[in-house]
Amino acid sequence: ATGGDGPGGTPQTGGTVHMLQNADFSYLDPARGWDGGVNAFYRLVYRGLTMQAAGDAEDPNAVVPDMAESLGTPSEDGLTWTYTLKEGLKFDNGDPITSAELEFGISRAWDPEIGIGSPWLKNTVEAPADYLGPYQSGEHPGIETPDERTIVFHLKAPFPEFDNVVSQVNAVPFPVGTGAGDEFIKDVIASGPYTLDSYTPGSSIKLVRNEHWDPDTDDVRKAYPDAWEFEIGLEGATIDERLLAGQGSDVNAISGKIQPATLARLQTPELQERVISAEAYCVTYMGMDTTQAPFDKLEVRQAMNYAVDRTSLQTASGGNQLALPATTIIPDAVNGHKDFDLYPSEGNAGDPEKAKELLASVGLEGGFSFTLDIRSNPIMQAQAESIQQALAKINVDVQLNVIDTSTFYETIGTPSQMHDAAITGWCPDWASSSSTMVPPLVDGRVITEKGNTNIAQINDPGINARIDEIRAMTDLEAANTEWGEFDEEVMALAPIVPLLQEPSVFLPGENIAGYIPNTSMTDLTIIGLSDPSRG
Amino acid sequence: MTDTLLHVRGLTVGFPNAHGPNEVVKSLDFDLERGGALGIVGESGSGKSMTSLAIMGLLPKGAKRTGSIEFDGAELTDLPERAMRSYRGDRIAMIFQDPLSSLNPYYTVGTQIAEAYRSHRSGVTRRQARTIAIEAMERVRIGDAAKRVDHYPHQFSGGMRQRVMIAMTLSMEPELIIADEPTTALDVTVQAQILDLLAEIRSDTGAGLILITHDLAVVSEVTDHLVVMRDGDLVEQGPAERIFTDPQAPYTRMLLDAVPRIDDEIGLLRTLPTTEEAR
Amino acid sequence: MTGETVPRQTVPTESSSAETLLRASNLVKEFTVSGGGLLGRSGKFRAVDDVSLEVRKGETLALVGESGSGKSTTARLIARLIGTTSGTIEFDGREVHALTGKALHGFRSEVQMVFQDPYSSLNPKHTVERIVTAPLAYQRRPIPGGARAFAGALMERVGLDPDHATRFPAQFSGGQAQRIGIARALAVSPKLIIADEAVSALDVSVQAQVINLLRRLQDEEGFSYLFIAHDLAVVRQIATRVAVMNGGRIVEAGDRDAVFGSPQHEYTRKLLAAVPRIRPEWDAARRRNDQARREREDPGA
Amino acid sequence: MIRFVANRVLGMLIVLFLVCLFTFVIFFALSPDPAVQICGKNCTPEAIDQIRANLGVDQPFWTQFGTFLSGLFAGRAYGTGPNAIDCAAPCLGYSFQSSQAVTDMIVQRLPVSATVAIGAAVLWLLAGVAGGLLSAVREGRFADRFIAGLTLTGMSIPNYVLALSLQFLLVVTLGWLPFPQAVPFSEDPLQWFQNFLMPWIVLAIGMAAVYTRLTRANVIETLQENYVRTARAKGLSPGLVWRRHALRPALTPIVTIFGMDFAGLLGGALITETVFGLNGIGKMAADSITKNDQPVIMGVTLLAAFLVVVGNMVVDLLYTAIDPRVRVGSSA
Amino acid sequence: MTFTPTELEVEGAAGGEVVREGAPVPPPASGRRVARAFLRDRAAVACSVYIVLIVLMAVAAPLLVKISGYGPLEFDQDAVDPNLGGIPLGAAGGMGADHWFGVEPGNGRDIFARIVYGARVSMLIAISATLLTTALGVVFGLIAGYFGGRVDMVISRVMEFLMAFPALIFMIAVLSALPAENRQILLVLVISFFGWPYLARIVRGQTMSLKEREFVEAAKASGATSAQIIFKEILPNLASTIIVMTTLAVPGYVGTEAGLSFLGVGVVPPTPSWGQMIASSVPWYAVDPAYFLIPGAFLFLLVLSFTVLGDRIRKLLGEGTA
Ligand SMILES: Nc1ncnc2c1ncn2[C@@H]1O[C@H](COP(=O)(O)OP(=O)(O)OP(=O)(O)O)[C@@H](O)[C@H]1O
Ligand SMILES: Nc1ncnc2c1ncn2[C@@H]1O[C@H](COP(=O)(O)OP(=O)(O)OP(=O)(O)O)[C@@H](O)[C@H]1O
Ligand SMILES: [Mg+2]
Ligand SMILES: [Mg+2]
Repeated sequence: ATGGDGPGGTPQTGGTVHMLQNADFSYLDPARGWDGGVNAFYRLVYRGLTMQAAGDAEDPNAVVPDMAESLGTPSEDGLTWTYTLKEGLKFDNGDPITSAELEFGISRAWDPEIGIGSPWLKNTVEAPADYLGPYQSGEHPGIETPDERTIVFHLKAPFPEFDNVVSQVNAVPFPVGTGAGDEFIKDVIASGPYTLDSYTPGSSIKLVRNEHWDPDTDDVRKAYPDAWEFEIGLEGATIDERLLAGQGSDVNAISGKIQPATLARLQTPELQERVISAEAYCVTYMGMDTTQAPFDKLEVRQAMNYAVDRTSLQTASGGNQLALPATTIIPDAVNGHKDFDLYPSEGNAGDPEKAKELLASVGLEGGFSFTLDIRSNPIMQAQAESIQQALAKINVDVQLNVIDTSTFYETIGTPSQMHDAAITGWCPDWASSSSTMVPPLVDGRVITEKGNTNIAQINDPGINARIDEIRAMTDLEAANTEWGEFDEEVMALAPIVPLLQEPSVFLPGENIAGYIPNTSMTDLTIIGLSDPSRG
Repeated sequence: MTDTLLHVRGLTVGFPNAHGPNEVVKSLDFDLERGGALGIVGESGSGKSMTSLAIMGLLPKGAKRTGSIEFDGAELTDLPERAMRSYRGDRIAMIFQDPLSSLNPYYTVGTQIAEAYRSHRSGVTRRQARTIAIEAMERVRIGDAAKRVDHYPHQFSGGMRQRVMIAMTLSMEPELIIADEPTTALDVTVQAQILDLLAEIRSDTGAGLILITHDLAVVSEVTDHLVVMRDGDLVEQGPAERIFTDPQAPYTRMLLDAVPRIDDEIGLLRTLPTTEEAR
Repeated sequence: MTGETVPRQTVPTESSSAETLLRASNLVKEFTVSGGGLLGRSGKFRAVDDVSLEVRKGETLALVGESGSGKSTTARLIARLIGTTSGTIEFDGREVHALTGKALHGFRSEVQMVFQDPYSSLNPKHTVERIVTAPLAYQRRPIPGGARAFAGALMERVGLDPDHATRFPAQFSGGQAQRIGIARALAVSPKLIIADEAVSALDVSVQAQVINLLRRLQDEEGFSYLFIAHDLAVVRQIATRVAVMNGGRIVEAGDRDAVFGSPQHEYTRKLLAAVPRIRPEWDAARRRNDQARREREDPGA
Repeated sequence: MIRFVANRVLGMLIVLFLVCLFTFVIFFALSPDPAVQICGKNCTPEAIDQIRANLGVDQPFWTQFGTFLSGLFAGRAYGTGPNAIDCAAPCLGYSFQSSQAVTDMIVQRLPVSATVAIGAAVLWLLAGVAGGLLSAVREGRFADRFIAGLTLTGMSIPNYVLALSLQFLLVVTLGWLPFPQAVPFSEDPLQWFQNFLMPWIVLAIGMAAVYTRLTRANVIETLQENYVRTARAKGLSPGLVWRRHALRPALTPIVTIFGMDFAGLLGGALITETVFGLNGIGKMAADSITKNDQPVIMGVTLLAAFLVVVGNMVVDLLYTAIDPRVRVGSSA
Repeated sequence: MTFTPTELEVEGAAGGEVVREGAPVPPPASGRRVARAFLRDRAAVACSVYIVLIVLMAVAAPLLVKISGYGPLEFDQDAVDPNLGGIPLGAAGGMGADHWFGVEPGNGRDIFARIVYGARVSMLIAISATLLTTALGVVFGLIAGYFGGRVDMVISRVMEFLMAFPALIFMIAVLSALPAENRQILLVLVISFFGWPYLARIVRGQTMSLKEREFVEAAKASGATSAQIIFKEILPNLASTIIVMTTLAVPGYVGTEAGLSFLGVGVVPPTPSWGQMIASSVPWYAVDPAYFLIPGAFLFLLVLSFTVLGDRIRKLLGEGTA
């Protein structure tokens, strides 16, 4: 990430920051929502035991204490993790936050209809199979609260990265007994620096200061502006136009990444000064169903890796500012990344000759045809069309199957419905390690009928064993190095074709300061205005 | 009473187009005495309606009228539209063939009857106009006029609609009534009533009448003077009795021979080789 | 050019011994009139109420009455264009009121119709040739001598130029168009022609031509007419016998002269009284003058 | 009259019922499993089954349809137990993607759609009738032919092409209008007006063209009616002839189609709202389609059909009031 | 998008069920005279020429593309600038001798080739949909109008119901939920499914008045069956209506296809269609207006041409009274 204070100088206290966005947040309830956009929003209003470090920190991927006095203390066997809460923590109505509220809030993750967000709590904390959350089953049997400030988690199995689990957005406190049904979908009970002023779904959210948040208890959040306004439902092009024009309150506006078309218009020095780009935390790849011909043959998969023209993919995705060729599964920005390219080509433009050779070696010199599932999204369609063009050179005919965005993941996550291959992306659940980057894509034991993430359906005993081995390592630094090695080992089997890392370009308003955007999650809590009186 | 009410000379109506003047009424001359009844007969398309519309100054778009039409000493063809308007409805009234399409479906018959009166006489209140409409309806013997004055045209039968049309002309006591095929769409019994009614009104008010029809029997009963037209030409004109007893033009004779009689003469009807035979 | 003057001729009084061609007994037709919409109660309206009539071979039965009295409905019942509610129809000794489908074709070639509006009764998109051969085509009968020749012959019979066989109805005048309608009726050599107001829409001179044509054809070929009209003067010219309808019923029927000379029913009298007429003394005077003129112009005659 | 109204209402209810049934059948067949949506990422098949049972989506079709219908009138709850979600009548469904009752979503966006629809309707009605009258009066002359050209053009521009062109021209190139920004009227009337101006124009142009032609044709035809001639024969002034005898009959049919067009537009101008980023029902529908949020699509479909059907009925009733011929009791 | 296939439909709507009576059906205008009048009409000729050109272009697409040198799916990396989001190099969207109409940003596909191939899709879909709609509309309209009563009641209800439906929303919803295979056939089916009532209503009205004409009765009296009456007697009289309605329907369907593709539920990529091209140009219209203007202009002109043509044909046939 680009460090520093951002283009507008030093953030000052006061004013209102505007966020222009297309889609509404998935849920205001952190037990339900779990994606980059809403995670950044939750950070403004909710606090957990730990959290990802500030955007301007040395290592922004690191996990640091939030409401806890320090990171968790594991027991000898790694099965019990204990945290101690800071003093003076309060909800937005002034009620104190104790371990009971935290336990209650965390236990909501087990409710089958509410706890649909991050699965990590459920995956790691011990609970009977019939425990269905606080509303149906009462107190959580796997979490203890010996006193008001201490909370103890009993795990199913040792999990060295448990600090990451309690940094997940669904590990936040709520007043005991609240939040059944759809209560929190439109309401917020804040523990962070801001609380909800008004919410019009699909159109706007206004946040104001939570008077009961004590900055002294919070080492990360700066909370410069007095208020936040999220304008929702704007078209991408409109957002860009407004940011370019910077009229009125738009000088105080930020937004997600800009559209490729806008790039060409950022060429004036004034605009160049405002432009910030952020590294990719995700990989865009093509997964091939390794259980079916022809992708059951290693040579064919390798041929695919050789044949794709990553330069053309790059241009189709918006050029070199918005896309970089990917040859590894782990993106550069994620801890554990190792640089390698097992299937090199001149200028990343693909090596059709090599690919043809490989195909010929398995008797497929005449080519073949396969169906590629893609999402109905212009960029993804452009990428698919590029692959189509590149593979045509080796006589491979690609049929595109465009699937509606809403059903896309459901379809490709259902092995019986997915076609021969699919283009999709993957991001780590936390960037501080690659433990959540590679395994979900290649672990043969996570293949399920529905919600499958291993779309290549590769089930290799060697790979499975390696995953268990690295996960058990308690030295997280060493583990990350191993994940990098693991990445290369996996790519030798070529279950997927890494295509691109897609960094983003952002154009904050002129008066924005402290803005360090990030493609995984932008830290909103350190943003402010350089001149709060403007706009 | 030799006072001429209407004096038409050289009346020509044409629809000029690329091929020429296309005259449908050609240099027509006739007179109507005050209180007299003139019949204009002729086949379909012979220009009867155009003649009547020319007198009213209501020719359709694109029509060109020349010649002279003198009404009560005033030359109508020279009159500006505004002045002509004061004649229409007030001094010259017209009754059209198809009473349903000639009445506006959106307004009650009362409104439409009183409309002419209200527009020609200033300061008439709604109530007065209504009374006048009721009186007019009573005069054409529409029963329960006080109630039916508020009905709409479609609620009346064909004969009654025609009575409404007549009532419409009555309120102004016009000096000339032009009736263009007023009974063509009606049954004989109803036709007889309407013709009686017209005769009665004429004797009451002394209005002149131009009755346009293709039915010779009808004109023979109603009018005292006859104009026979064919293809826009005046074939023959004169007192009714003369034309019926001693028609001069062969066309008139043929026409008279072609009329089926109810009283007399059964046999092949005489026909002229008409233009159509020549086609 | 004064045109042809046909000597007046007296139509022989019909012989009551003539054979019956058509006999309709106790015909009833009820129409369902809906009150409109889904909730509307539907009622029954009797358009034809117990009508019995017969048409003899070679004679013309005229059906008169005011508008809406059920004349057309009766005609359509007899022509089997609509089904009867009750009653029987016997044609040439056969019961025909229950025939359907193909079985009806035989009847269709013996009974034909001529309609009121010449233009409306001819399909504007069909040529004369197609129109007049349509009955044969629809009944899947061969066209003797080919369509062109057959149509030409028919057209000649009704006094049309056979060269105009490829023209469309709109290219003919009203009287000519009506002749096409008659030609079509003749195509199948019917025994009975039902003429529903066949001359009502025509100008007097044209009307006269058509009446003359109908009479000539009857004289030449001997078929029967059921002649529907509301114009009593026309009826008197063409009818052998007359039936007067009112309100769906036949109120009076009999020989023409009987009905016109001494009407029995009050409605018939009212109807007759209402007919406008040219004074007979004027007609008489005109005939005298006419005679005189003719003698003047052509002393030899 | 009462019979007529009752008949009309009954007919309308039948059509509405059919619309409901048809929509429900289609969406029943096409709909992705709401349980899967609720269950979210990392869901287990057991959890899905439990949610399905909770929502009643495992019930047979007719049961679900019954629940849906009763939800329309009496409201319903999604799920059981502490997490049950209440959907008050008239419940058009619940969007599990937006976590909102469809009815609420519609009600929230109705003001925007109504503003768009009303503004456009006023514009096209005024322009259409004025253009049509002018054309009719100047029949065959330059003005008429000029307007005819305009209307053909207006009818032929696909409205997204028009919308984009206008935006490109007026906003990007000329900068006469600012970028649309959601502001309520009370806050900044000028910006509010500028926001809606382009959508109004875009929606109005095609319609105005149709109305111009319709008005022109009706006026010309009415002027040829015999009763207009009668009116003139009565010696009425041209103003009176026009006002009473020409305009009223000529414009009455326009009322009928106007009612339906307006009702249709109220259900959302899909493309226009999307292009201009107006948060109305149309945009909501378009977004829901992209997200495959079937309950919302179904709700909007029903609403739009309801508006059209009701609009149709209102127009019919209105027609009986303006046109005496169709007044009940007469068989016109 | 206002969903107005033609304007006749609206005029039909105005009269509601009322069939204008007494309006005589004009006698058949002689074909030669109509043709001559048509040729004198400069606007009509210009429109026909444009339509013929587009049709030729669609038919000759492979040939044209061979001449221009780039296929519709071919990427040309050299024509775009990877440093600026893939904007075409050169002025006016990269127009020049190489790429006559410029290239698409991002992938450098030749716009000329895509326009040419897009014409194929647009015309194919619009014409197929028109044919299907016409067939359905005519048959159902004839049946409803001729038989009346219960049959009419059922068909009319179905039509009313289909017309009450917010067709656009529904089409999109259905199309987006259906699989992408055979998308063009689906498009035609879906468009026709909602389109036929508009024609059927007019055909029904005219049939109702035509069947009152005496020639129908005459045919019946001559032994014609219902089918013969419908198809031999009544149908020929609907010819001009159908011709006019059809020419006016084509632009509606061209627009509908483009609209659906614009909304992303039309043709499947990489197949080009004008609507799809316009949709993908939306984010670029400020930087690369040519990308939007070219398909926009082609589409607008095609729709305009058909509309004007339909209008003129209607006038000719309508005024063609002898
Ligand atoms: N607007 C017009 N343009 C051109 N010619 C017209 C127009 N109106 C009428 N004509 C022609 O003028 C001639 C005379 O028409 P007119 O209506 O006066 O006949 P008519 O004697 O009243 O016939 P009918 O008995 O059928 O009413 C007809 O040949 C008709 O075709
Ligand atoms: N299909 C029908 N449905 C309902 N009523 C009908 C139908 N056909 C005819 N009628 C009614 O039956 C009655 C008789 O009609 P018909 O046509 O036989 O009369 P008509 O004597 O031929 O009259 P006109 O002289 O006007 O032709 C009329 O009141 C008419 O309204
Ligand atoms: Mg006339
Ligand atoms: Mg009749």
